[in-house]
Amino acid sequence: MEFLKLQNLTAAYDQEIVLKKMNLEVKQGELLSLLGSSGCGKTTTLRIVSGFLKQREGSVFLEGQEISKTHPSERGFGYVFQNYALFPHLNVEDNVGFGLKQRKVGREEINKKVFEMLDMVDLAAFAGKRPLELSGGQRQRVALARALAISPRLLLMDEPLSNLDAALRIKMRMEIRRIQQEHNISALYVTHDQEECFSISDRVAVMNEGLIEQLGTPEEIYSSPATSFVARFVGFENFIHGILENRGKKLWFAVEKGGISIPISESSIPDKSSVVLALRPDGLELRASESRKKGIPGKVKVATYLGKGYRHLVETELGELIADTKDEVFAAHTNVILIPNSESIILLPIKNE
Amino acid sequence: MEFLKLQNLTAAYDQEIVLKKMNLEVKQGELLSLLGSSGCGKTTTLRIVSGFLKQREGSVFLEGQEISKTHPSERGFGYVFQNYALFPHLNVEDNVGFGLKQRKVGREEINKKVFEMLDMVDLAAFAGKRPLELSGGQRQRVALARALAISPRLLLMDEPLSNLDAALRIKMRMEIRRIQQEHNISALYVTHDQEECFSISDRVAVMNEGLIEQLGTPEEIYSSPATSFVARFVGFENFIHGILENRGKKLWFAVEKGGISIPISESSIPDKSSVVLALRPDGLELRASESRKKGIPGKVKVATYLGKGYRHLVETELGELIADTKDEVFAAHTNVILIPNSESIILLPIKNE
Amino acid sequence: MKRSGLVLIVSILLVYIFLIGPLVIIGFSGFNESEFLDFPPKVYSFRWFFRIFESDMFVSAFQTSLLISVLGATGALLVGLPAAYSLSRTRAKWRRSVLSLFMSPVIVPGVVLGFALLKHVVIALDIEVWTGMVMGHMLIMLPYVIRVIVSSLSNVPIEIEEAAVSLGCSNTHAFLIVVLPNIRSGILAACLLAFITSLNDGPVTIFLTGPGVTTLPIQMLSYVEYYFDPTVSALSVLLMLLTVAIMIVIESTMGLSFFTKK
Amino acid sequence: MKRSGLVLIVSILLVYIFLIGPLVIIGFSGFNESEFLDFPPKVYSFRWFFRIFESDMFVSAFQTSLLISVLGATGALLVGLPAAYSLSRTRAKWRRSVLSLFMSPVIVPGVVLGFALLKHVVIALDIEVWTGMVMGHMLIMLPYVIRVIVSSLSNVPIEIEEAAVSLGCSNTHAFLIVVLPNIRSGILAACLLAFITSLNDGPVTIFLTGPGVTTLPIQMLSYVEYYFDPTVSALSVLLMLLTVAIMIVIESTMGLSFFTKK
Repeated sequence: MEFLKLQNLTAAYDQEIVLKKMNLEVKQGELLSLLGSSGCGKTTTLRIVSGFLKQREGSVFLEGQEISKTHPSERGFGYVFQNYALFPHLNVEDNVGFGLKQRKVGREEINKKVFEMLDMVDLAAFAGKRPLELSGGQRQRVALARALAISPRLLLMDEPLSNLDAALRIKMRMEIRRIQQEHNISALYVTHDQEECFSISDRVAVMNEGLIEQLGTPEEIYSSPATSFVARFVGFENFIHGILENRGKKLWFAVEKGGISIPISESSIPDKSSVVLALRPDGLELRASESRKKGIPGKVKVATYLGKGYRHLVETELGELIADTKDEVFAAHTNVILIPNSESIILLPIKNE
Repeated sequence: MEFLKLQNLTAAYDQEIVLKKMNLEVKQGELLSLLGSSGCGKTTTLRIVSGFLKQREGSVFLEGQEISKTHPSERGFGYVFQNYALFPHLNVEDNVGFGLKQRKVGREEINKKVFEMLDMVDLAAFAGKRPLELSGGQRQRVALARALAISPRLLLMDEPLSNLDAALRIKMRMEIRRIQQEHNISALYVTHDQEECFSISDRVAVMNEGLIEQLGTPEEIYSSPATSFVARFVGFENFIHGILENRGKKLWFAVEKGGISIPISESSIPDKSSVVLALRPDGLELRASESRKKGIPGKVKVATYLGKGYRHLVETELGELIADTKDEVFAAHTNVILIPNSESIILLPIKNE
Repeated sequence: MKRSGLVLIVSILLVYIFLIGPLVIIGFSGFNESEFLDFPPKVYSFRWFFRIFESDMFVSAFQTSLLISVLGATGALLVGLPAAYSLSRTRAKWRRSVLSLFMSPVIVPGVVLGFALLKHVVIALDIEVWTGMVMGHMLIMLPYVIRVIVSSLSNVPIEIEEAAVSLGCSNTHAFLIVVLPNIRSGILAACLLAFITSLNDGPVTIFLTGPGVTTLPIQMLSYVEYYFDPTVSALSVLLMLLTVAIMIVIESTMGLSFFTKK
Repeated sequence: MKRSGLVLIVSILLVYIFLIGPLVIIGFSGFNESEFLDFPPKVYSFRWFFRIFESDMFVSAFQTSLLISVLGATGALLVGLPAAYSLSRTRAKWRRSVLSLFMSPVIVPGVVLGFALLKHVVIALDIEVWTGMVMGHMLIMLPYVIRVIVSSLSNVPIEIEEAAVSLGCSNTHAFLIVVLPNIRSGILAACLLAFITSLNDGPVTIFLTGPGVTTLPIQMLSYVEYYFDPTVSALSVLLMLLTVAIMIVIESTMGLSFFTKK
């Protein structure tokens, strides 16, 4: 039996529908992320699970029991907010002990649990401080400790790292992952940051316009995005429209303009289908046009340095393509050949819009 | 002769000194970036050059002439603000033509120049729109066109991309670079974003606490940072303190704790000096501890997936080190050996603080 | 989650009753044919409204009120606009804090202000009644004008002035052609707000009235001392309608948030 | 760049003169030994201050004022707090906009309000003078109380209530133990602001006074009709000092921005 099950969830603000019959299952001890840009319905989903928002249709089940009608205060979920939402008038210790106090736990026991939690997030020395005296990262850890102190059945996190600076964000996501794994916590995590999401999740649900576009492990999503939307999210920047053609033994991707064909290793998409070929910038090899290799001819428009390599914006018959190189740089206005690396190619079905 | 020269610039707000005898030269047609975190003095420098802020000491020379006392309206510099600072009550055309109108240029000529500028930024169709009707990227391009319409002697840009979303930021920086190169514009660019800075600049001045830490081409700064501060800024995450030792033919980097030694290819730093060894996460090779290779033994604390590879936080005798792998992942609590890639090693002198 | 329990609904109702109740009653009474209070009225009529316009005393008091308010608002704007500008652009905290203290609407009790003006300015310097009255009203309006314009200027980032200067404007020119057009609605709102404050003022004005110079509220006060018919109710209805109309204009030019901010 | 030219300095000076000038003069006059105006005074004394406290009429009027303000403020708080809470948490725009219109300080002219209360509530329902007066003052204070508390609540993100609920609190409990402690200073400021507004009110109160129930400003008004000595100046000084003291308390609890916001 699934631990948490969302069935046919539909939600709307006024007339605007933000979730469309969404289904999702979270396993015991799993951290599942909802990834998407703002307005995709990820926070709405979290708020429905927490009980702060009523769904229009559908149900939420926890360990087989419907909880849609349970008041949020009785769901026993930990909630970590984007703005931390610490109680400004209470010190760190009382913030973390708040939930236990509501549960009428004895003072001794609260004290023990609070310091266990503060030890876990490495803030035992700050027990007496007020939230305003803490840095962003410390506040975030207090918020986490407070949510975990009630030994929640499920931990909900709404962009918990987005108010922190880049270096701290990377540190904190490792921290959250470590605590979640060590304590075997089931969690639902909302974020718009692809790298953060991948680094922290067991599984990821990529959301778009109130629907799940793809559900899978980070590795699956990174290497085989199912739709152009997901591909764009995980770093594919070149998209070429064409037709799949079976010419004897080999599969070819053919574009009408310029008569360009690209060999494809394999694909489950039927012959003669219209498809989109997607490539990351490092999946396009750049060669000087004298090299006589077969590929897409083009002209460099701009070349910029990225640190770890060079990025080129290349004008071709197929439109502007982006290609990265590691060491070699081709100056603007140079004629070049772009050679797609067949292992990096991904073919996507064309979506009817 | 240098095009723009800043000599011994000192600036302060009230009692707080934000620029300390800064010297800098910008060449004709060059885009020079000031890179640093907030409060490092980069914006202060820009404001002094523009004339909106008076320096406490020092001078600004343009083509050999001191301009410190010239009113900002008479310097003839283009200024692109972080918040665009478009005139809300004027349409795009009048915004772009504003500077020419002040110069009492004829209406015909203004019209011609405005549309030339709007063509350049690809916004000719939006001439009649008000700023509020435009998207962030469009406003940014209008701001650029407005600053360039007066054919400025120098273009000043203060974090012009920081209000845009990630995808647009990448697109716009290529655009700015293209226009700057095609029109041979001398420019001073302020940013806190390392990648943005590298992709757009001819030279970069990394600033810290009112001083220039390093001045050089993006490639120089990326591959040979001169100080730990700069190294941290360009992606070095592992810093190990130790001593440089010349043992016969080879140079060794030795750490007292654990008796670990790392071979060094070459260094201009004198023998027996205290140094900091810096490594990027991908400069540390991870091996299973059974491999018997020589290196730094450690234990994986957390492993996270980044998409393009895996990141490991490894507990060692030298502290926590961060190591990236491309395909292989080592689970938490695995014992591993870390082997520094000697080509990726950078040695930095210890700064007296 | 339903946040508004029974307590909240009751409290909102009470607020409506307290704030709007008297106005509804006054409205009914203004349209009541009868001279006595019977609620709701048996016969409605515009009788008392006509009475206002027939009465010379109200019409001339209204004209006086109008003239004083307009003159005072003009004066307040002339002094207040540059003051508001420098206040909103200054970095010196003490200046800001001292001035802002005096911007608060209740710092100077109207009675005190009126008394001070009468005794120490109008009488001491032997100023004409008219001049004193206009000065007094200018004083009432000044804080409103400055506060509204300061708030309006806070939406005009200093960068757009700098942009204008970098493109070749002098500082003054930049203010005139870039800042001013963008705070037009703020200036309008400031004037209207000041205008109704002045139009409805009692305590300051009461000291400054003199022969032939009486404002509408003061005239109303002295009317009810002798008569007790619904004329003043009808006049109140008109005064309120005028106020509401002006408020709606401000709301639509400055946006809803204008009144909820503080 | 120096932004403040001569125009600006002059305008700031004018504002100071206009706003602070009368108060300075009144101050001098209160401390003047002589009964007549000579500026600056030849001999300073506390004579007129002692006179206030010797005069029964002022002392009892002040006591009345105090009692009415305190009772009114309590009432306004009881009604205003839940109203402010639901106002700040509601998503319904129309409700917000209607209420906020009535929150504006000038929408209901004081004279109109006082008249309405007197004629249609106090007389019609045959209410005691005291009760009517307290009700009237509660009405004056209600908008201030609600506005200040709404502004104070805007600094308490709704998420901290949700956090409390997710940790096991009921909605009401969350309000009491999480929201209330965080708007304490706002409530204090609201009460104080309402209190001085009420204390200094003239136009509403003037209608509601009755035998034995007179507030300080009204007493001052009737005093200057007959006497013309500096007693009222001295009293004005005291009233202003009280107001300034309260303002400083508000400023230090709510922060400087409180008065500059609008």
